[in-house]
Amino acid sequence: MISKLETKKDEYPRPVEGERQAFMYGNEVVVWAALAAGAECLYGYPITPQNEVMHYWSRLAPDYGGKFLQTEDELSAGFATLGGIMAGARCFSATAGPGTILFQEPLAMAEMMRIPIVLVVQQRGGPSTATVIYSQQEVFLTIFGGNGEGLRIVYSPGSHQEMYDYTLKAFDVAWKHRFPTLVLGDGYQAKMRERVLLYDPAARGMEIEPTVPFVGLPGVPGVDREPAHWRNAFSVEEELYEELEPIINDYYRIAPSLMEKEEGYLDGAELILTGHGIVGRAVRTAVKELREEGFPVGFFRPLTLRPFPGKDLIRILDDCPRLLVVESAQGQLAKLIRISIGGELDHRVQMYPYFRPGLGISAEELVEEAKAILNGKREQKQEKEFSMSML
Amino acid sequence: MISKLETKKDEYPRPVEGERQAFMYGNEVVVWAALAAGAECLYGYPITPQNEVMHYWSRLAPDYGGKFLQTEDELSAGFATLGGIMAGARCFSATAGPGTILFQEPLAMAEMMRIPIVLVVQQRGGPSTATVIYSQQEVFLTIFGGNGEGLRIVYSPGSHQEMYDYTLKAFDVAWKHRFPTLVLGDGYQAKMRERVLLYDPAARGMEIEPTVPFVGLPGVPGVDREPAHWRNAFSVEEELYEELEPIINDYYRIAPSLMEKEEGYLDGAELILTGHGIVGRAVRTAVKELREEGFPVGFFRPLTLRPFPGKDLIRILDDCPRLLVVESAQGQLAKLIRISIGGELDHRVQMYPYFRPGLGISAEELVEEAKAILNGKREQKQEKEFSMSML
Amino acid sequence: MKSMPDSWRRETKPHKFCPGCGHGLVLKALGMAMDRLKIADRTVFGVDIGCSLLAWDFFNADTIQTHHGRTVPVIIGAKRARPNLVGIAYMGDGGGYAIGSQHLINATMRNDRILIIIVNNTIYAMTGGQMAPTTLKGQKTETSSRGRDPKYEGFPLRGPEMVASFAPEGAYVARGSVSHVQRLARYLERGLENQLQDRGISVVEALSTCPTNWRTNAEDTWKFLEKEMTDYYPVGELVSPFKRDTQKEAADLETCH
Amino acid sequence: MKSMPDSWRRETKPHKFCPGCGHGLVLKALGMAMDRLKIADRTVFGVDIGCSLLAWDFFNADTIQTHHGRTVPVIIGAKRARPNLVGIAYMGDGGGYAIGSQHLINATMRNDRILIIIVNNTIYAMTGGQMAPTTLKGQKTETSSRGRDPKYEGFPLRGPEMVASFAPEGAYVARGSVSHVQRLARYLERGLENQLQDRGISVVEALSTCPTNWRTNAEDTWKFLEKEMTDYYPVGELVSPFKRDTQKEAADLETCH
Amino acid sequence: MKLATKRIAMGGEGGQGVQSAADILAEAAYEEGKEALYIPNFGIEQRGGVSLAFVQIGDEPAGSPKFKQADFVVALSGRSLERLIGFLWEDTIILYDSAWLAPPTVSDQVVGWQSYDTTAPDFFAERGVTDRRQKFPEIKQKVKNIFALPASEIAMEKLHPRVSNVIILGATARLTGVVQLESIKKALENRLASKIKRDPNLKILNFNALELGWEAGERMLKSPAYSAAT
Amino acid sequence: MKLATKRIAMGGEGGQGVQSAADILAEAAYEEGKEALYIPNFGIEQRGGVSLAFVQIGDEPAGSPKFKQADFVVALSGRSLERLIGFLWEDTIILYDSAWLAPPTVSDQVVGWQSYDTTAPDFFAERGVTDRRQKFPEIKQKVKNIFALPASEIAMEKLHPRVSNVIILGATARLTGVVQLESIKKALENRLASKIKRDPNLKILNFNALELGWEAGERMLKSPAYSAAT
Amino acid sequence: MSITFTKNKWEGPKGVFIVSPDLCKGCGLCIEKCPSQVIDWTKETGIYGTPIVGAKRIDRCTACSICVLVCPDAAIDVEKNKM
Amino acid sequence: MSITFTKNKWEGPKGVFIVSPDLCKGCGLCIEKCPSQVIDWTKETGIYGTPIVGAKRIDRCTACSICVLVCPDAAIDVEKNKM
Ligand SMILES: Cc1ncc(C[n+]2csc(CCOP(=O)(O)OP(=O)(O)O)c2C)c(N)n1
Ligand SMILES: Cc1ncc(C[n+]2csc(CCOP(=O)(O)OP(=O)(O)O)c2C)c(N)n1
Ligand code: SF4
Ligand code: SF4
Ligand code: SF4
Ligand code: SF4
Ligand code: SF4
Ligand code: SF4
Ligand SMILES: [Mg+2]
Ligand SMILES: [Mg+2]
Repeated sequence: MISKLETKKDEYPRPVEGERQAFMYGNEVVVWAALAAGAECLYGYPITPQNEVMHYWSRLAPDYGGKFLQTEDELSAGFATLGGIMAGARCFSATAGPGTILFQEPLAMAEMMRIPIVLVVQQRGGPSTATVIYSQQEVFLTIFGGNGEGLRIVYSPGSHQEMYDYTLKAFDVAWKHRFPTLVLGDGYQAKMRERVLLYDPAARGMEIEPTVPFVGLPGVPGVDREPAHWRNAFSVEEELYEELEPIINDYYRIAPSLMEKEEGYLDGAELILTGHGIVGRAVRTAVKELREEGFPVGFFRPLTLRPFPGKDLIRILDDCPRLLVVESAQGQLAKLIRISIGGELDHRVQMYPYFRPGLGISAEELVEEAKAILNGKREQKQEKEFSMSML
Repeated sequence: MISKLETKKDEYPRPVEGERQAFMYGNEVVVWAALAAGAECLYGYPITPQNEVMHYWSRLAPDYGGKFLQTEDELSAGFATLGGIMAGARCFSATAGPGTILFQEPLAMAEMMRIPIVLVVQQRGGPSTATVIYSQQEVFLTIFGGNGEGLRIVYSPGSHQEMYDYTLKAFDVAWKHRFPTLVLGDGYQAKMRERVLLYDPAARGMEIEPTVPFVGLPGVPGVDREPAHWRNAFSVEEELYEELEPIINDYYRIAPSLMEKEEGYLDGAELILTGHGIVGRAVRTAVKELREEGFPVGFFRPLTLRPFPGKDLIRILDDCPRLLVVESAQGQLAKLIRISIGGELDHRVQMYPYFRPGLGISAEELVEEAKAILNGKREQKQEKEFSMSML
Repeated sequence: MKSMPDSWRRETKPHKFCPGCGHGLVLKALGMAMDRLKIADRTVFGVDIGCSLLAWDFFNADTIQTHHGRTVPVIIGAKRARPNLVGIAYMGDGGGYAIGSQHLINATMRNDRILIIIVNNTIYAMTGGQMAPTTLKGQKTETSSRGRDPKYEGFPLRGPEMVASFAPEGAYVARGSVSHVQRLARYLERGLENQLQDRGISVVEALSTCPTNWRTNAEDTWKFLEKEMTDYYPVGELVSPFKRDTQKEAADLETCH
Repeated sequence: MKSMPDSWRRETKPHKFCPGCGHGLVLKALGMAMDRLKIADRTVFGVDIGCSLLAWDFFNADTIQTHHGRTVPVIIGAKRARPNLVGIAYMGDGGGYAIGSQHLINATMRNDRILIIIVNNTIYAMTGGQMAPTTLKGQKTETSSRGRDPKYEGFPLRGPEMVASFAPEGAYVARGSVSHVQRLARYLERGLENQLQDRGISVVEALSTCPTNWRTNAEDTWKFLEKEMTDYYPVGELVSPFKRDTQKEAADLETCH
Repeated sequence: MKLATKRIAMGGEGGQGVQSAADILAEAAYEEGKEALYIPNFGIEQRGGVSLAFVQIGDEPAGSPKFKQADFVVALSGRSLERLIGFLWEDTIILYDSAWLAPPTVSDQVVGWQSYDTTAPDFFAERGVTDRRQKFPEIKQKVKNIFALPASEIAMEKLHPRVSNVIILGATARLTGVVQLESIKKALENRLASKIKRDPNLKILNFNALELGWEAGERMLKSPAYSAAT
Repeated sequence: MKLATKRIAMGGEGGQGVQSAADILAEAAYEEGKEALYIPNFGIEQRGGVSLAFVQIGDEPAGSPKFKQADFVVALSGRSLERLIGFLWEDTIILYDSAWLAPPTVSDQVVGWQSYDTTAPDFFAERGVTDRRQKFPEIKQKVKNIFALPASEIAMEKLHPRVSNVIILGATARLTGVVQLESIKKALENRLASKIKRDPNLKILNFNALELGWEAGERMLKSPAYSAAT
Repeated sequence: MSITFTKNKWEGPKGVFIVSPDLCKGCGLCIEKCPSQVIDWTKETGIYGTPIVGAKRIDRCTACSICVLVCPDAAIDVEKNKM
Repeated sequence: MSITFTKNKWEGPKGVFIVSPDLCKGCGLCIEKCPSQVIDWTKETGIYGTPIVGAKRIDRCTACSICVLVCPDAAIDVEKNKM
């Protein structure tokens, strides 16, 4: 019989002591956040632009009792991660592009069985192999990619600091609520280097939900306790429905507490700019710049893409029915927005697309675009383009 | 040098001569439709409830010059299908559930390279293994499952006749427009038996776009012609964007010509019922029944889920702002609808959910539900549930 | 002799396999091995999709029912996270040699300390009898209605032989059969011991029966297993890190059926 | 001797591989074989993701750049649809032995009439130098920074040996090296001939160099290839349906480098 | 709800031939030019457990393959009737094999039940009539009528144990009134064509069973055995 | 558009050390308490082709990692300058290595270009000064200034061919005015720490290169070589 | 363990042959494997509604327990008589 | 084929050694493999801006063509003198 869980020993040093300023690459930030959150195993398969998550982890983690395995593909990586989690270890993985596709199979299993997997996705260009660089084209895949209802939590950070904060948080949220939790970065965030403040969550009084094993529990099964019998297959419709309903209800019960967003400069705004992730940052910078120049614009930046903070956006659009949606994809964020607001408003919303699938977007170009809209240079054609992309 | 394409020989009989009434299983209908469309190869991997597509094909197809290969998994099935198509053969496959997930990798490649793959998806319960029976939970997966923009055409038939018609059409549309084309059935449609009229498309004057090889073209490459060099990987963002933009434009250019829907009993309707696939059929029956009883209801049944015939729905909702969305999923059709209508209307729409993930839905229960709504018994709670599912 | 191993969970019996299904016998052999080693309390038993999923509540042991072909990585993930667990990955020949073969190959290469059990019934049973990598030459299935033709579909795969060809030091590879339950139990026990001793991977194929998809009566079921299958798939240990105890083996042979 | 085979597309040269990259030499050998057999006009050349993708416009032959690990099924799909085509699936050791190993195994079992070329550079080159199934014991990579440890990561996989262990009749299996370009060309030619004669599958591994990720100069590049790699991965034909022509072979050995 | 389309739910133990009976019934209706829809209830297991089948026959295509209320519930075993209780309403007519099999109850938190195409291979042991009859499950719903037919016993005594499902089929066809005897004979012959070729007696055997059932149905219609029970 | 944040785009051939130069510049600024962001442009190939790097330095975090207009464009090769032409605007200052390499043009419909972390392993052939200088690409955009610095030649003659990128780095640092010489020395030392341990001369060599570049920058600031060209 | 299964017993010279109708699915595998042709079908049906087996010729039973081993459903027990 | 590459030539007793600066990436593999130490670096740079090779000791060249074979970029040609 197993007397106790062989989790990380206390003799290992804490990965982050107190607080520490650093100038880091994004993939490195992910690794430090995972270590600070007490992550124990990374099972993964290389893919650009997340490779360095594996490089740093495989180098650093052993010093903190962490384990690493490079598997034969993403299916193996994902399912091994589920196995490790069910054994009671805090495991996570990272992937991108075609790897994110293959990860949908284990994510679907996690959704059904409430396995708290944390996955970092560093988006690259798509569809297919496309580019190894950057895009925001994995939004729908990350949220709805499985053969189910997208019962996942998806964070979209926009800076290294948020990458650290939300990766830490992802582990907490995943284990607290038992839904797959994804941190959606991109190739820019992965490969760029900027300031970040690392901190020990404990030193800040943050508690991270402890792990609990699904299998290998203490006691002799069938004698001291019931055996743990976990499954994801059901025979009849009603059986599945009964299994699924409470999961869905749980998800929507906790959803309001999970939604996060940032908004600003809304007072008197005549145009709202919105974007998520690294683009959200360009949006914020552009709005600041525009306000300084006296243009009446505000911004809305969703930090959770799932659940989507749509109620807040509805409130904003109630006052200001003009929205510029900015993304490095062909309207994936726009679709999330339309899902939230569809039929909920008693007036039309003029929506302007700034869709650049696979292309980076700078604050400068947004300043220009916003000015063009405010100056009435972007009406018919743009709106039509927007609606088209929504079919 | 290859003197000519080794396509199907003329000595084979036509699979369907003229017209033929039959009482058939859905999976059998798929096979006859594929044969009638001149399909040459099925490479696939077994999964319930589409297994019989492979059984019937592997038995029937050789008589009509067709080829069959059972591969080692869905990845292999999908990529072999792409290989066959690029060699100039009319190939297709069929899958379901977790298989639909794995098919996303080849579908993503097809999207980027404009490979006209036809895939029949017989939905089963999800997420994960779930049930082998039935659901409508693969809608988002089928449309947006790749690491891209969902540049696909998705039909959702509701009877064996439509299954035949749209499977035939799928081959035509796929080769005409070079986008992955999916026929979204379900376990009920796959396994049930009902009347169908098979016909030879040629006898009806229907032309099916001929196949064209991507590789193995006539002539010596580098001497008589340029070699065909096909790729899906690009190095810089701008290169990808340049590649992608015309594809996206093509898609939205042809989209209006592809959208299909059925609607009925709209005159004076005070409540619109909507559902797709097999559920759309229950919706239609229920509406007919209700009208016979004098209740003012109409229905809208999308036949293409992608592109979605949203403009029609907007027109309908302009007159009647109450919508009951019926589906064997937790709001996947509802989300498609909200994507279409979001911000496009100048009034609110009262939306009522009838979401039964993984459960069959009968006309009877819809009659009752519609009556309850019309009698004012379904307000607050229901609408809240709907909005919740849209986050 | 006990009819039901202690590690079987009586509450869930009769089990969910068809009448005459060999899965019951493989699991009996496994139960015997677990009983002997007294490891049910630290076992993680993983079952694949395929008829093996029907064993999701079979044992008095913690069990994870996984996805088709993915039981090997799940169990590896658990075992590497908590090496004191005993990891068993139980699957069909489709799960092991087709959709999950990359995991089998790479787990073997890495010498992962788990026991992989592959139930060879020459067929995809759960999905209704399609061809498997193990379907015999000329054998008719739902997707080889004219009989498996080596020209187009190749010759049946001998999995353990393939695994043995590159099995690393410490690995244990064997093929047993449900027509010799005790010998199969011995192989499984050795595979588990190998894991307990942290030597290497263990891969045991079990020749099994599927009267439902073979459409055989009891007599023909035994005949197909013991004649056709065993002719092509020889039973025995292929790679073993254990010293051979010939006396014990002889004794085995006597009691084995 | 021609420096550039006729089947190379001059318009796309210099090619996109790094200085000193062995891919150029494998493709030179392949070009020589294609020239000799005059098949460039009916070849479908499939390249994997991995540095092999850089060959997407390499030849005067129709080419499909596929996905990571999926070149084998793509080429099989094309070949089965149009058997007169000559199908070549070109990939790295990651694509061949890790993410695509299920395809390799099952294609071999089915004896699909294609030529599979696996470039063994002991590393995941394109993604920046991670461990591959072929990484040598103790070899340092980005994901085995302390050197590959057989206890946790297993021993390097000898792919052709594994394939040979169950290669069906008519199959051709060999391992060549870019340090013997002509011999490698001969193996590739035989692999193609085997396909032309509709005998069976051909699998040729090519030991190759990656100075960029090995971080070696020219001298050490050759040394690592010819000493370390070749010690563990013996070069030669493992399975061949051809009658051995010993005279020709002796002649080969003389001219081969 | 009363519909023009007749909704028939049939259940039995895997191997009792419920699926073929239902399928033949639907095919017969189709042959008559009616709109028919048959769908099996299938689960993960290949065999074992309860097997359910759903048939709808009418002049219009059915609205959905499954339904909530059955006009006819046909049960070949006790366990299957338990699974069909949810389909009962005040207009339901129940027909059951009064020579039930009486299996002990199986724990139902199992991966499920049921089984598609579960007709046992011919080679399995013939199914006999049990000594222990299961008591009729408790029905809390008002129904229109309940008819008993000891099909298994009749089959065993007069014909062959394998054709008890055909006897039930005959009775069902008559009771529901959805098809003619001739059509169902044709459908049956269609389905058994290859087997009949090998053994022409099969046809006679099955036709006899059908007729026996049909006549029993006739008698039931004339003298309802039970009136609506609570 | 004029921004408070300085936007620097650097380019060179893979292996010229553009990425390390850019990274060190950003790190130096960070060490001074500034907000700095460095991002490489990376493609599918490991080596070969053009290598681009983007740095932004200011008091506020950068709005996005890449930008449309550069305040400084630093080019170590002709091909890379061609790739940077899109970043020019009227306020751009160009600094280039006037001892260019002059590679013949490669067909650009290739899978791309570029390369992350492309510093060639030490073991490759040392890069020399070419005999054939590529002509300056045609610039159709008004820019603020263009400075030439024969960094490769200076490196070759006075120090070591490997450090030409450090000379350019020194000049860039001075010209942009975003960091102090001391900070950049510290960042450089940081980065080379392990190598310097093995060979302490490396530190002197690199510091000398840095200073040479810094001084050259100083001189440029005093006597602009060109005024805004069209 | 509180779970018990019903038992049908046949007492023979060498031992007691026991079949549980709760477990026997009537596959017939044991019939084929009994070296002494002891086992045969009975009139009783088991859990699957199929006929189950019994020791028709118990006198011949050697209590070798092969039947115990080959039953996939653990439906047979053989208690050897103490000698 | 209209595509030509620039050529640097060295004429020796046994043959002509030709390197194309358009192709040579300066990997040095040929230098190591020449059995007669004929090849060495030149001052010229090639397509990658790296030094390219030349036949420093052309007199020793046996025109064996090993260098032709081992160059991954097909940058070397050796024309054997007719004898
Ligand atoms: C990704 C995926 N593809 C296909 C299936 C369908 N499927 C379920 S079981 C099975 C085959 C089972 O055969 P085998 O592994 O030999 O097990 P057996 O049932 O014969 O014991 C298949 C193809 C699935 N569940 N998931
Ligand atoms: C599904 C998927 N996973 C991961 C990757 C990332 N990836 C691209 S190439 C490669 C490894 C290449 O190694 P190998 O096959 O050995 O080829 P090499 O570059 O060494 O020639 C990986 C992991 C991908 N493109 N797709
Ligand atoms: S289908 Fe075959 S393998 Fe599956 S439970 Fe039945 S007999 Fe066993
Ligand atoms: S990284 Fe290695 S394998 Fe890839 S092109 Fe460069 S040298 Fe060749
Ligand atoms: S114990 Fe042996 S002899 Fe007795 S019934 Fe069982 S198998 Fe037959
Ligand atoms: S082997 Fe077991 S289940 Fe089968 S008939 Fe005999 S006792 Fe019954
Ligand atoms: S031909 Fe032979 S001797 Fe001459 S340079 Fe080349 S390798 Fe050296
Ligand atoms: S081998 Fe070729 S590319 Fe390398 S240095 Fe020699 S000539 Fe140049
Ligand atoms: Mg099997
Ligand atoms: Mg490699």
